Amino acid sequence: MLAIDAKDKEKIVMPLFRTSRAFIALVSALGTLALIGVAAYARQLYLGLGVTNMDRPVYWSTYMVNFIFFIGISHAGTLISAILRVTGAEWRRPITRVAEAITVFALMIGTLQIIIDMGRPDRLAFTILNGRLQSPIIWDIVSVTVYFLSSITYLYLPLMPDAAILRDNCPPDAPAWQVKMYTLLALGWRGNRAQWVRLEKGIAFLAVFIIPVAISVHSIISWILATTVQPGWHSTIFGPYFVIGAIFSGIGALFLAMTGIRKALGLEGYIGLRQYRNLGLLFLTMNALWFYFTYAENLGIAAGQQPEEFVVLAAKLWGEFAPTFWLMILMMVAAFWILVVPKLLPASVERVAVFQPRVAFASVGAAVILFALVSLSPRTPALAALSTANSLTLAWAAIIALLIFAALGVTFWLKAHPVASATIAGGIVLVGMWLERWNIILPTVTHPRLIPYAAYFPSLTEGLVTLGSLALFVMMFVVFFKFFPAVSIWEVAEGRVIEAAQSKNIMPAPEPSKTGLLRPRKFKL
Amino acid sequence: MSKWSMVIDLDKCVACQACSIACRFENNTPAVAPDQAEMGRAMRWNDVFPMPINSMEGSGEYPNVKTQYMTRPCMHCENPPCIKVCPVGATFINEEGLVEQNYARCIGCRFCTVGCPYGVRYFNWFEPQWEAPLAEHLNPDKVEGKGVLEGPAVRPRGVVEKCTYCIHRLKKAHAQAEAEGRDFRADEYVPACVQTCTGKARFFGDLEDPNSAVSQLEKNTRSFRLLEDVGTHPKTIYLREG
Amino acid sequence: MRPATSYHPQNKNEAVILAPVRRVTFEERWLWAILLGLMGLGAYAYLTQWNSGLGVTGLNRPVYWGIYITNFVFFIGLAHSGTFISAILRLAGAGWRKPLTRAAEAITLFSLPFGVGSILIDMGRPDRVLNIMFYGRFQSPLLWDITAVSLYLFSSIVFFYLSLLPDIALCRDRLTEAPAWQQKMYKILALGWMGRPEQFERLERVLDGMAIFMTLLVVTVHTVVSWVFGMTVQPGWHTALIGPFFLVGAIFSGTAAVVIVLAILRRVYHMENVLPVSLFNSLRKLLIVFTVAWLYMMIAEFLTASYGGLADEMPVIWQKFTGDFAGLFWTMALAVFVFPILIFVFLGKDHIGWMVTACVLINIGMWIERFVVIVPTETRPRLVSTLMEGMGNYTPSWVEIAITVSLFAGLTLLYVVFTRFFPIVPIWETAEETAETELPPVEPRRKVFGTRQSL
Amino acid sequence: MHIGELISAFFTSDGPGGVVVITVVGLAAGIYFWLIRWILRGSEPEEKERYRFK
Repeated sequence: MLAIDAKDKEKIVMPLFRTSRAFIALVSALGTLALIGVAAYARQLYLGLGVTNMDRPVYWSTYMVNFIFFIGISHAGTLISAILRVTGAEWRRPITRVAEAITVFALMIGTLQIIIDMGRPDRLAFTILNGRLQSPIIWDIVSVTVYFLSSITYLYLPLMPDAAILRDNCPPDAPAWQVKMYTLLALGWRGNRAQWVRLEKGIAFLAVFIIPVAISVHSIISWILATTVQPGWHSTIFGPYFVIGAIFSGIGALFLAMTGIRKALGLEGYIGLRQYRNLGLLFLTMNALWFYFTYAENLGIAAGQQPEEFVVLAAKLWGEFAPTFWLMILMMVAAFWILVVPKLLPASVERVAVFQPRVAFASVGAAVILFALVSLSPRTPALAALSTANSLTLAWAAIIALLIFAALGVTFWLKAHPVASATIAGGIVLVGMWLERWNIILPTVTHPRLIPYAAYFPSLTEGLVTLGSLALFVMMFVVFFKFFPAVSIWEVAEGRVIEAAQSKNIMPAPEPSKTGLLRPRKFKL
Repeated sequence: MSKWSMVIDLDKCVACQACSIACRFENNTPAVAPDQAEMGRAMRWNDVFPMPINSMEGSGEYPNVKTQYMTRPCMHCENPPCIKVCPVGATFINEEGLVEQNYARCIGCRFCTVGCPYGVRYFNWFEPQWEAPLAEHLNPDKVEGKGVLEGPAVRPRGVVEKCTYCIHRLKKAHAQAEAEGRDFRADEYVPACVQTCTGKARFFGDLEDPNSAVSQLEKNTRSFRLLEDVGTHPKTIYLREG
Repeated sequence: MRPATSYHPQNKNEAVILAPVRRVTFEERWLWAILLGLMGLGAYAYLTQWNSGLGVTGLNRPVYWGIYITNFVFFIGLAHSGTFISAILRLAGAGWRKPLTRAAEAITLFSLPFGVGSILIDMGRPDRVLNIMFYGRFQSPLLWDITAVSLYLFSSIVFFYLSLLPDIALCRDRLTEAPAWQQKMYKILALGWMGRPEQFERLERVLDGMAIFMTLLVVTVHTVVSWVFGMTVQPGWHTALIGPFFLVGAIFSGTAAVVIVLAILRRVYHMENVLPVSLFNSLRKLLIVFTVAWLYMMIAEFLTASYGGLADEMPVIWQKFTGDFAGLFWTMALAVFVFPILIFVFLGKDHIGWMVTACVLINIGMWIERFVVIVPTETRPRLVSTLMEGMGNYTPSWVEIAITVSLFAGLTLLYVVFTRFFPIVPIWETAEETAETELPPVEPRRKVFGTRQSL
Repeated sequence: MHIGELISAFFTSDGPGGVVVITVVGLAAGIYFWLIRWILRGSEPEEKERYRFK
């Protein structure tokens, strides 16, 4: 009979047995969206991939972008629970389960995208029956399945003690099947010392094992693109670049999930500002690393100016992919700004009249008007005086200045609401990273070496399937946290015990470790 | 105002290396000792070497052996990778489309030699010297100015040098035209290797003027350029054999 | 008139740390003589090169860059150890780094001049070096390189000097029996440091700020050094990964150098309790992570390049795997990855002897790795047939080897002379604070100083 | 003069590169000199008064 702290019981265990109407409404809305997606996919399955707008040479498009995007999000779990557990960061305790849940569901949806993208999904077994190891797709299948299985076990292991706690502490009117489910999942967990020691060992081993697996998963996905000789893809930086991008979008997804769960189940007591601040610092490092890798990749191509590669880069910078590319850069800069500038600006600056929200909205409006003027208008007399190139450069400089002005205006609202700003940054980065995958796959596919250029715009089917898979992902997430505690109860309790111990006794400065006595070595080295 | 270019017809070229020798005498490139040449330090601005295109499979067994040779002056690219990397602007493209070399400014860091995909640039490892008789017959022409040293004037030690389409002949032709008070005609300026080619396989002229021999030949079906996929847009055009 | 005495934090190992500064042993003089001799040899070699031109080296066409540029990249890579250890670990708040910050920063400070020097040695016309200032073209990666490295050299001198300041004041007050000129030097260098709490407070804030700036600088400097190769269109160099690849290599070889230096200091100056074995265990974990990261970078580079199989890139790759440089390449792979990872995982725990052997292997391997990145690309240019049968190989001449040896000798000489005049372990940083609980890594630390020595 | 040409001229023409090198290192020198003076001025008595009056 496992005891549980009364406050934890009220906050975490009770909501699992109450089904509020809001929950039903949310699930049904997401369900309908998912069904629409399934219907669109059924039609595509019946009629064939022709319903999408893919053509020659655009053979990979939205589905491939979704595939990389969802597998990218799945890296949130690895980063938070594994790396932080290995480095012993105490503040990870309340958010590990949310991160691991994101990993598992994102992996499911990710592999679903591959199946959706296949011409003959019914022949999926061929990849196992006569798979050729030389092809990166087989590496990808191997690594994703290993990662999927290990992340499910990594989700389940800490869940076992919680299931046992739920089994022993569920209210009398709890539905029978739910209690039976918890008893089954607890696998007869008694919580005695031997079991705890083995569980800790198991989790520790899995944490160390899952990190290289996760890094290999996303490197192999990037090598699916990098091992081809296509101009934009054949670059050796893709391995680490995709891993950094994945961890980055993973943290963004985690911010959204954390705030959502915190708001829905009222877990302010558990997921506090400390989590947001530390995760924000990781977010910033990943953001900076992402900028570094993007700059390194494109500078090499820009300096080399080899005709095939430069055509792809030109398409991104000022060609037909310029809007999505510069939107992506704008979003990443905004995410960086949201988390950095509020910390830097001293409070005294707030009194300056210019930094008010209403000024911010005014300057955003001015920027939008100028943008419309620049992109849509024919040569207006006002701009005729300067040569077109000069006027365009000046106009773009003015737009950027106005946007910075607006950002300054919003800074103090952001400083006042750290949780909201972190969530906004997370959301922006998710959209930004989806665009980043779009800007990597599409420009290369539409500018092949020989075949003439082909434009591409996603069709309705692809849109509906994407929307459907997103809804499915959120629905799985919400349903999971309807039946299982959002915060792993025993980890938080353990964290509380450690914190109490730490604050009471004074740990002496690090003395030479007792094990430091030199063990005699056979080779006398 | 003009884009100088050279066309080499490999069908007529007999690989007699006259162009290579003429270039060395015209531009005072030093002869190096045999051991240096063996290390690959010989100065051959206008190198003659086996055809790279099908040299991979070799050229048949003896007795029916067939080797093709090609000569390779500087390509004078329109997007030269060597000029981009020079830290001091010692090599630059002038308004006539020639990649010139200022030997007074070069600091010898050899970034351009490493950057050029054609391997067209050479480096003065030692102080150049000539044996007694050769020393008197150096080409006296000079293209010099304040802080500028180009053309065939003997280069100091430690600087990079390359084929400049005999830039001193161009400057002399310009000066001549000015002296006579008329404007400069394209056919007055011809590099030394084009002038001495025994098989008349080399043509030289201005790509911008449509009826010059070079622009006609550029449109010839047999014409190709070296390493076009690297994106340097070379201006030395070859005409394939057969 | 400033008050008579200044305050210094109390440190129980002070006597041990200050010991080498007091007495100069006879062997030290011998060591200095040998090192000076080696540097003289290098100077003589450079003089012959200055007089008769670069022809005395083994460089030729197409191998224009050889050992000198490898030295340049290697020494700049070595320089990243100091900044990495002190700046990045200071930001991460890793307490165990304190005793080794100065030893690591000293490597940075003393290897950077030799890195910059080996560029000047490699230049054909060193007397025209000022042309770079007069006619600098910022489009050339060499200019980025010069700005980044000179800024980095200057900032690491200041970063090093700032963390040394309190200890110079300590020497000024403690080493009364040192010779007069040495006392005078301490007085000047200490800039009147009083050790007041406000000064320590400001010094901590400035060092924290500079730590962030130095981390950014470390990343930019070595990426820019690698972009000297990345920006050309040569097959082996024009890969996007060359930036991060050189960065990981630099930090990896730098940390290995720190371990070697610490082990030597520990043995020669008997600093067993100042540099405890636990320090080497944490460095061991760090080095394991870097060894694996380095292997990951190698796989990422060669898998993508060789899988694609482009006509230009394959000759360079075959040149490394099976061609003239196969011997070097595979010894490098063994020396940098296979042996060290085995040593670290199985033998390294609590055993400094094995750690040092692994780190020496790593540094030798990293030097060869830079060589194997630079030279094979030059031996296999795109127009391979432009090479006559004899060309395309490179054997360094005695001049190059003499100069390389003298660079290493110079580094050790500077290091030995420094330990003679200044404490090598920061006394004020490792002073006993009131029991500092192990705060979570990212918490901004506000430290209160220990009992102050009464007036 | 087209702004794009101005920027490309700044990078490609020979001259401004050296100026960039000197300004970067000179700026760093100035900042560090001021920083060291600021550290050493720590907690000097008269320093406090001046702040209070402002």
